[in-house]
Amino acid sequence: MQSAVIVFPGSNCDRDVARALEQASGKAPLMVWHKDADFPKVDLIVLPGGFSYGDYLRCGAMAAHSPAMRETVRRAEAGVPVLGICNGFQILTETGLLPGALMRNKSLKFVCRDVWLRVENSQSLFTAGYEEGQRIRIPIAHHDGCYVIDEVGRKRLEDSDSIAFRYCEADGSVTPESNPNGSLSNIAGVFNATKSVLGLMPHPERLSDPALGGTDGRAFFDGLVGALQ
Amino acid sequence: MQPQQPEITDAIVAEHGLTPEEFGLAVQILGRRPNLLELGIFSVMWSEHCSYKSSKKWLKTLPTKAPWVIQGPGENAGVIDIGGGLAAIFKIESHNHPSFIEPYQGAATGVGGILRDVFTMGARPIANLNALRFGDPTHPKTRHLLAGVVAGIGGYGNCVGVPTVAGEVNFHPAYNGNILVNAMTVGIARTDRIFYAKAAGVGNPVVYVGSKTGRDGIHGATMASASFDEQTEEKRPTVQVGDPFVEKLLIEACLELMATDAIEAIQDMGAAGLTSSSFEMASKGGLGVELWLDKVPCREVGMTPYEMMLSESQERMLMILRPGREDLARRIFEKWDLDFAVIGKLTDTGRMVLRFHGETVGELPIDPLAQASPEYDRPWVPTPKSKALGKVPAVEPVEALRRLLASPDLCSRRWIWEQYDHMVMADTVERPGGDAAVVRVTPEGRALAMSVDCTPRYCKADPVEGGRQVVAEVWRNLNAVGAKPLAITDNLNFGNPQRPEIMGQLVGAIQGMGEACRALDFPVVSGNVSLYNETSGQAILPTPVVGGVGLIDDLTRRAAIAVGPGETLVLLGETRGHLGQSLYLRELCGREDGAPPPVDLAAERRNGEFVRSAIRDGRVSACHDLSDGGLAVAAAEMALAGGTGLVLEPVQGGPPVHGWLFGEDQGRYLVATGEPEALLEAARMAGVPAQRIGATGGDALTLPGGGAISLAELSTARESWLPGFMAGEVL
Amino acid sequence: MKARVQVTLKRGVLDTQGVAIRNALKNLGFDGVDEVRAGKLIELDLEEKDPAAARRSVEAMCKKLLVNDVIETYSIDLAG
Amino acid sequence: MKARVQVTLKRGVLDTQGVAIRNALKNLGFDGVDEVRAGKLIELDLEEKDPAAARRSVEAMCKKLLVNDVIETYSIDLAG
Ligand SMILES: Nc1ncnc2c1ncn2[C@@H]1O[C@H](COP(=O)(O)OP(=O)(O)O)[C@@H](O)[C@H]1O
Ligand SMILES: [Mg+2]
Repeated sequence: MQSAVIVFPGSNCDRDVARALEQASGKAPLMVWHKDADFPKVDLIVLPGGFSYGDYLRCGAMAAHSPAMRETVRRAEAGVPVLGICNGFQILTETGLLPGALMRNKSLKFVCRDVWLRVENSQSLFTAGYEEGQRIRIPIAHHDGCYVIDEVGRKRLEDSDSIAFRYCEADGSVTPESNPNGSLSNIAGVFNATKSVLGLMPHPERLSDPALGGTDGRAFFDGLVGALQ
Repeated sequence: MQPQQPEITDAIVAEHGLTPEEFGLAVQILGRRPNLLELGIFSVMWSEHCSYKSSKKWLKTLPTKAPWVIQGPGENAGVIDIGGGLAAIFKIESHNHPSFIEPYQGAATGVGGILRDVFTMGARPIANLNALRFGDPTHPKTRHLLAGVVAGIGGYGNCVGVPTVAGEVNFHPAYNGNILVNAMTVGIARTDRIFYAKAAGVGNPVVYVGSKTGRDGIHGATMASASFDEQTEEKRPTVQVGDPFVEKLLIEACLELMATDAIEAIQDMGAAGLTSSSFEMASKGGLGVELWLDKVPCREVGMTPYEMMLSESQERMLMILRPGREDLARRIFEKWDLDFAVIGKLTDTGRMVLRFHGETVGELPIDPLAQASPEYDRPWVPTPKSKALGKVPAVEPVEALRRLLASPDLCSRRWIWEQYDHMVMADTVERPGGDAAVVRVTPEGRALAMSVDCTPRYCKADPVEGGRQVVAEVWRNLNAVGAKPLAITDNLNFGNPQRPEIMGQLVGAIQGMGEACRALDFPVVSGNVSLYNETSGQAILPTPVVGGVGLIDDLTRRAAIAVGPGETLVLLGETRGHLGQSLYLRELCGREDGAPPPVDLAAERRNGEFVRSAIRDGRVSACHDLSDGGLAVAAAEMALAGGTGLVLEPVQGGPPVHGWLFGEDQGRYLVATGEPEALLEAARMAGVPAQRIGATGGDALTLPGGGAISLAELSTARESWLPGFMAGEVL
Repeated sequence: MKARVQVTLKRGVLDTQGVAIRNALKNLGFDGVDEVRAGKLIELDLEEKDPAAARRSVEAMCKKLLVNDVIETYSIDLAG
Repeated sequence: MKARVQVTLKRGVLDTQGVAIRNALKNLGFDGVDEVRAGKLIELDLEEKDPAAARRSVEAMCKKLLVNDVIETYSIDLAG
């Protein structure tokens, strides 16, 4: 399984996610510079977390127009799987590959801590490592993770099972208290209609190693690699 | 088009913070009166901030050597060998005055500045720490300052993608008009790829990279050395604005260039920007420099040589390249969309020649400014010994503990560290909340432990004892996670050194720190001095902050503070029940008196080495050093971290219960173990006082002479204060 | 010529920042503030001299980059 | 009545956001943009009916909360 990680100026989780991908696939991802529009054919394109272009104007807005992203959109439309984590998720909504938008956290503060997620749909490349309804502990670290979408859009997401993860309590119940950023109906990650594109705010690559205090993120990458091989 | 030079009046000299004597020295060095540009250069180079003129004499007394020290004080940061061909490079720096004036930008640029000190030496930064001091929570400015400083540290560190893993925060009225923001960065480099600031190679190009130069922070360096007064408002326009996005690009571009052989020397442009960086590099290499100021990338039109030389615009570096490497370097910086300009060349004249559109606008000898700067042996008086501590009332233990855990200095800092990305880089093994943060540096499980500490109330009561204690507490925090303490960086925050009693605090603290460093083999490899921390004659508490780094060579052999059920609690170290200057005394009796707890450095070393070996041998399942609040607070923190209750049994003999539970005797650790006999026996052999004092289990905390309190209740007490205090602060 | 783009949130999109500002103003004793909306201001110096052409290109900039029409609307003022 | 506060950075203060937007516009092929300045827009609905009084209270809000006068300046427009 050959993956590529797009590196934008200001990306800062590119090395982290590359390590997790290599750990799972045994193969180091290509690191693709944002100005490079003709990178080799790959099985998976990953948009890492960070502050692309400083997150100025709107998180992900400028990255969405980089040459590497224009090419990524083209390939995604042709069915190549694309994963966006944190800033990568913001970039995906800015390109329109995913619906909705990510706004400033309700607390107006940056928040970095572990949260519980409920796996809402395990029938995808990206969630193959999990059971539906499973609870996983994954860290978040963002200032703009409040997911918003209009009523029509939300209905469409629900009807097409395109909600991947929801923030929840340790017991799996989805409550306002367990919502760390004010996201609409606790949405933490969404798919496109065909489930070939996933964006999520939490960082599975940050809990993929016992030494870091958890491995719930490991199954994410193992499942993904397994599904792609 | 040389800007016409005003006549240098006494008023202008005074405005540049030079005394008549210093100005006389400047005239003597030049053999003539300086023009405005040259005067500005003298003023920043000889500011306290750049010249250490009041502290030099005493800093020289600190131990700076050990077999593992690669570079001590004097470079951009200290460098130590951590084995496996790797070096840890670290330093701490203050940004106190700017943060009081503009908390967000002041703190943010403080973080940016210390990051540059570390990556300029070839290290990739792997962790940030911060030590913060604010005024009384009831002071009208405190909330706003705290909110701004924390947002600024997070806003910068989170964006550059370096985890902020540890720090400390205190509140005290002495900081009402002068907060302290000290930022520390730790980086990792290969021992054979370390870069220094020593210029070499006459004719080599002097290269400017990074952001453009604006009018930011002109005279920031002199401002950072002048105490506040009512006029501070007018100094406001000098506040610099940081761009963490550009800093991130600068880190990547510099590290990319450092992988080649292009760089001869490199230095960040910190306080006094282009002036200090160019003078220091030339001085270290015993060379001269010619700068072509019209080549400096400027953000605004019509900037004068004076402004360019004194600007403190952020995210800029100065490099000396080897011959023929310009194009290679230019390509890398242009790839990262950063400015790159050759702005001068090295000469053999030992002089700084400043040219602007072909004209010489200033010329100064380098060494006299960089090295022969004034050095003062300021008069000082020792701090009088505190009076003996009177009787201390006994408060009901559980109630006392609840109130202590809910007090500003002891309550949880979660509200702060959750605004910092403390996990980016995916190597944070021990997150904020323990004794020391632990960050992995190799896949094989070699890791660094780091902690930053100071107990200003001890230093105020007895600077020498307080100085010993600061170093000892850092050493303790590192041992407590199983790390071998290697070296420290220190940030000496004091008031006006021209007052003998303040100078006495500085001298005393340095003496105590030096003694502890020697006794513990814990040398100082870098540091920073911040003086004149006063408002209208009101000095801060003497605050010598120390940041320490230790090595864990095997991550499977470390300890954390979280306890599990079914363990025995053993207290290591001697407990006399010392309540002088304790938080118990301050928070529950409203008193700040008595002497601070004495530090027995021999016992400190013995106990610390014992704990470390016990952790290595796997005899200890959890460990916490005892500091503020004593035994009861440490036990509560361990119980809360592990979500497991514990019982502290009554002890026969020994001090009264409140002294036993809340005394702040030094050199102590509370450990949990599954094999108490073996541990006690080993302690006996090592000559370390050790006693079985309780056991873990259940979901409540039980104190001798007191009742029990549920963890839930304790947790609420500890977690509520800070969020409650900060509620409603919008940025 | 100069163009000023004012970007505000669409009606119906929750403006957390605006709400927080309003509450803060209340806490400071400023009553009588019914609603606060927080937006962005972007000022551009353009080489273009012709107002119609300038407006066209700023419109294009808004659509392509400056504004996210999922949540935002905008207005453009031109000044000589 | 309604008040609109436009908050911009003081001259000479580095506008990190403006610079980034300008570069992004360039990369998108929008040349002829000499400078971009990013600021904040704050719209307030006030109960106050008297313009002079409204302006006074908005001025006070700016000084107390809305504007960081270390690095920012502001202008106020009132609309019925
Ligand atoms: N400003 C801060 N930023 C990040 N972490 C902090 C900060 N202040 C305190 N902490 C963390 O809170 C914990 C308690 O701090 P402190 O009381 O200084 O510990 P100790 O008493 O062991 O020195 C430590 O883990 C420290 O790293
Ligand atoms: Mg400690």
